[in-house]
Amino acid sequence: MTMRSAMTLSRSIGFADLVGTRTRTRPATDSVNAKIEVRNFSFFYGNFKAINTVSMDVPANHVTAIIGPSGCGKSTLLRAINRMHDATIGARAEGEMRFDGVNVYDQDVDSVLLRRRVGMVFQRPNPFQLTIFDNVAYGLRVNGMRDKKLIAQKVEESLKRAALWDEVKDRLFKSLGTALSGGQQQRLCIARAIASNPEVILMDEPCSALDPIASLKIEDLIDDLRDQFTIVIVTHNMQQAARVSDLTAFMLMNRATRAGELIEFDQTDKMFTAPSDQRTEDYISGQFG
Amino acid sequence: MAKQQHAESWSNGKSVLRHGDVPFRIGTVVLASCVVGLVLAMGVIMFVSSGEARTAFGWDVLVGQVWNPVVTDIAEPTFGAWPAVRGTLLSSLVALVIATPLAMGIGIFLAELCPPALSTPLSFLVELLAAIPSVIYGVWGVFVFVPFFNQVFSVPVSDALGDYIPWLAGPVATGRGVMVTGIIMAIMILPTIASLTRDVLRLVPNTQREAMLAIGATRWETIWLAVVPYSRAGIIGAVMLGLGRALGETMAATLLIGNSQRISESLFAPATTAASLVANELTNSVSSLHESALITVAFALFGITLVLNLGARLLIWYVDRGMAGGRS
Amino acid sequence: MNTPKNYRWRKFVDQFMRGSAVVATGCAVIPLIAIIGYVLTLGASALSVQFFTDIYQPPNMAQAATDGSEPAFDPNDPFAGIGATQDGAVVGDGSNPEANVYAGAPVGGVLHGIVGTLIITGLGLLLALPIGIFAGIYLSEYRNERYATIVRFCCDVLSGSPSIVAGVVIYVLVVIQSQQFSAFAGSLALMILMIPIVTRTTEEMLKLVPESMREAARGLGAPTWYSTFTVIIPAALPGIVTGVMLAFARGAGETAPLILTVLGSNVMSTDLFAPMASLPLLTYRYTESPYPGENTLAWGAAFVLMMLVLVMNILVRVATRRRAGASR
Amino acid sequence: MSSMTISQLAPFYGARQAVKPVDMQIATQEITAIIGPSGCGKSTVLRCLNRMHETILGASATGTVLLDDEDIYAPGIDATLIRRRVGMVFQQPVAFRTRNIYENVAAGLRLQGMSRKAELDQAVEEALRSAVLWDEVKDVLSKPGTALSGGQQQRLAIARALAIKPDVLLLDEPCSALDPIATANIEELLVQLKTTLTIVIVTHSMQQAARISDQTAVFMVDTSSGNAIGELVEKSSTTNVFTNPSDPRTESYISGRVG
Repeated sequence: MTMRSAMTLSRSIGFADLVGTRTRTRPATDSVNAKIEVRNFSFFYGNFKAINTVSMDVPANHVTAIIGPSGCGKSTLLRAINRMHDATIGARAEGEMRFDGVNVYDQDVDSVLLRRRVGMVFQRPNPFQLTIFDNVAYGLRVNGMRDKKLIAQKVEESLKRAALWDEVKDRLFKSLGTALSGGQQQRLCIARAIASNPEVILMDEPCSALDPIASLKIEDLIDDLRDQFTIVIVTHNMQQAARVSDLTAFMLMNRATRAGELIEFDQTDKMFTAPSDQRTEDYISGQFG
Repeated sequence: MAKQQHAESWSNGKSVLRHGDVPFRIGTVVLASCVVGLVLAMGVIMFVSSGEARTAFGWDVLVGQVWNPVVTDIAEPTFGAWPAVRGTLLSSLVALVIATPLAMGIGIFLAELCPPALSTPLSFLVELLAAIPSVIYGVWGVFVFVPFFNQVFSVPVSDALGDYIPWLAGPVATGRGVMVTGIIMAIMILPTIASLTRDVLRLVPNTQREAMLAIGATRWETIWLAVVPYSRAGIIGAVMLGLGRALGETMAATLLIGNSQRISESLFAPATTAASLVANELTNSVSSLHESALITVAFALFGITLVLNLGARLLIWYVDRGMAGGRS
Repeated sequence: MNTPKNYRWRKFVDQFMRGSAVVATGCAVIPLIAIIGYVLTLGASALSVQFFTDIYQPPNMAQAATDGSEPAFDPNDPFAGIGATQDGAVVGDGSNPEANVYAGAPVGGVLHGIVGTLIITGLGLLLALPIGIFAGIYLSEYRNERYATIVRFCCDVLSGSPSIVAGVVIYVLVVIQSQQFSAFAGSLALMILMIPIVTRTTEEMLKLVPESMREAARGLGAPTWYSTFTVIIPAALPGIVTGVMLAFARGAGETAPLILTVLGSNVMSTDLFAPMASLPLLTYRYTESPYPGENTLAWGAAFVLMMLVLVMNILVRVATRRRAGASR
Repeated sequence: MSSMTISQLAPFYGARQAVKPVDMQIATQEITAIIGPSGCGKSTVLRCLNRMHETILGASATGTVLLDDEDIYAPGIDATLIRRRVGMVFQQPVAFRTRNIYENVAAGLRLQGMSRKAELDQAVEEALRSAVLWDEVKDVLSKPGTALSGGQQQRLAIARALAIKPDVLLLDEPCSALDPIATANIEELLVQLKTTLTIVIVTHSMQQAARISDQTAVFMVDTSSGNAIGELVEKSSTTNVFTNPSDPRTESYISGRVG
């Protein structure tokens, strides 16, 4: 079934049916601290403005989804949070990206240390060509952990949380991370990201390279992780956003300037049932994108 | 508060790991600079050491006709390397004339005509030809090729045509000379040109071939009128790199060209090349002027190959860029 | 179907030229097979246990051993019997024509050459590795910097310039300064020739490591130097080892720079600061020698060199193919 | 101008059959459109009609394709001559990079042995006029073909194909790389050309097929056997196909439910 027919269907039978039995009810309330505050944030590649003055508050210990058609700047925004663009020539930011109240683009903020607190999971699983164990232990070692026992304990813990332990426990030191299947690789990358206990996990379309069953496992995993971590996920799959997130941000490329803009940011169930912006409704009902 | 602590910890990382990037960068840049320094040092060293001969003779070191290192009663030592320069140019020319069409044929065959199952092993074989040390070509040339070539080509040809065409004149004698050296050099530079040609032909987008086929061109017309013109800059670059290799080739020339300072018109007569002159005489040089003259010859060789390399790289770079533009 | 008027001719050209491309490829394969064939058959017949375990004795010494006469060469003189002795005399220059009688079969072997080649090339590679690998890392990890273009070009200049030039530079810089031909000088010359190979393979292999791995490491808060050593280099290691092996093979076959730096020796020497024997030098000297026995040894030495190159290249081929297959 | 009769045509890639045997008539003075979702083999079938298919490594085809009454797959038939009679225009506009506009059009003529300047000039102008490009390029004939815009390059490719006076013109999604205005130009041109030429066009745009074609063939992907194989499900007049499709799969494709 195509996206369009699914969505048209959902409007007639309601949000709960769309997201299935996995409906969550955990509204983000104002009482929750904002972990990341985006304030009038713009992002440039050379002279090209990729994101135009986005402002939003990402609450701690919730899952925030960013959706939108391709080219709308959602991945750029996500990667701006932990300054992954630093290595890109000509990339620069304007406005503020506050993490725990500190603007991460301040001069004295060290991007390397920032990334140790803000983990990231990428679109394509990218395990290192190291053993499974070394893959997960990598972040720990980067953080200066040398105690072998502690590392082993942390690796086991992370693999268990990433629901991968049972599948790999017999070959932790024998198999390379790259020898696993795609879905396993992505869970390995999640285990690697959570091992060093970051505060925020950014996920850039983590399921787009996976089959439906592997995707479902990742979604379950996100569900389990939401209590300990602040998760921001970019996805092009609206059902996925609806299923896993507490809040949803919808971005769109401005046709005139070709810069991405934030159209609407609200609680997920509201976004999918009663969006306040016509463009959001059009997108969600599949009329463009 | 916890928030505040975090904020402070950002600017002072505790981990030792943190501070490795600056030394890492410095280390790689310094060692990479060794490569640049090496090239500069080579240039400077040869420039300085060739000074004596350059001030004594000027350009005559390269174009003077007489090379006489020994002091005799009747003559001062004179250093004019023209016989060697001429031998280098002639033998490289012979090599290029033979190798270019052959190498293009091989490149075309490997890139356009050959079934892929055969292409990989054949390419490997051709590249193997490039890996064989030049001294082995020399050995083979001396013991196998020269006697064979004398018998089936040099002697009959010089007997038949030598009286009419001076550069095919006999006597063939030992058989060592410009012609055999050129042929062996052709075999040596063949793989260089062929594999680069294959590479640039493979970069030609398939749309160009299909467009030519679709207006009723034969397979060869497609290759010759659409594919080869598209990558001509790259092919010229490949030939230039091959020429660079031929000009600087030392061992095959030393063993095969006969090492004679006399200028003879015949391609079958012994001659000498710049590289073999240096290899033969530098360790036995009789005076500092002699040494300096030989270094000048080497310096000229270095300069020429540098220019050829620069030109070839520019051409191949131009092709790569052009392809990228064409593909998008 | 009616055939257009010029079609028969076009068809002929098509088939003729395609045939020519096949023939051209054959022309490249024939000398390759001839060279490998001759070296393997003639070389193999020169092999014996003695060939690998003994050092060579010049004909006069062999004669002296049998009839007790005074040997023409001093057995303790390392320059004995090689091309250039102190007084400029050359082997087989007619001073002892009867020696030919005793030189039908080779006496001894090339152990000194094998040992020398391993030492000179090994040391050269050791010297080239740090510069080559770090320059390669620089070119790959800071590939967009303008300075990288300069380094890359200098690398091309080094790999394109004639090997004799490296010999000349080291001759001027080391041999003249120290008044001594030495294995160490040879290693320095080979270093110059091996650096570009190691650098470019390292660069290419590091570039093959997907950008996503660098991103992953960056995303975990790893500084560049740490991720380079813990993730990028381990992933590229097999390829880098390949490059190192090829550099060794190339260095082991180089002759011209060694003529100017190592000179060669007829005795077993492991002194780095003295002339040393080496396989390509022995091949060269014995090829020029008038004694059939020495010629046979030349084939044998060529055989060993050829095997080294073949084995290295095939090993590299197998290794890279398996890797390409595994990553797919 | 020639008609084509396709019977039991089955293209293969190596051992894999790409499309189930096709039977189809292509009439003169009409535009025949081939539509279908991606992967249904529509381009493959088109490329079989001038034997371009077999230029892909390992590709082959069985069955017969009659050009008028001659089987182009009969033994002894030269593919080069077939391609001279059945011209082709590709998805990506292709200009020969090393030739100017004039020589791009003249390329095919020169192959045929035409070398007299006056004759060539006239044929090139005629071809460029038929491709409605003459007015735009007549002053810049010595500029490289690649200097033209995408739409102009595509018309240049059509001019090049027309120059050698083919009987049939095949077009493989000729507008997919073009903007709407350039697309409209090409469509208009095709409608003009059909009076003197048999035209077969593969397109992924149903609207385009509906706008310009007289006959429409609908291809579908059949995955029931486990691996995907293309299949001709319907061939009829365009009006029929779009208003009264006989096959349910055609109907669902056209109403946008598949693909």
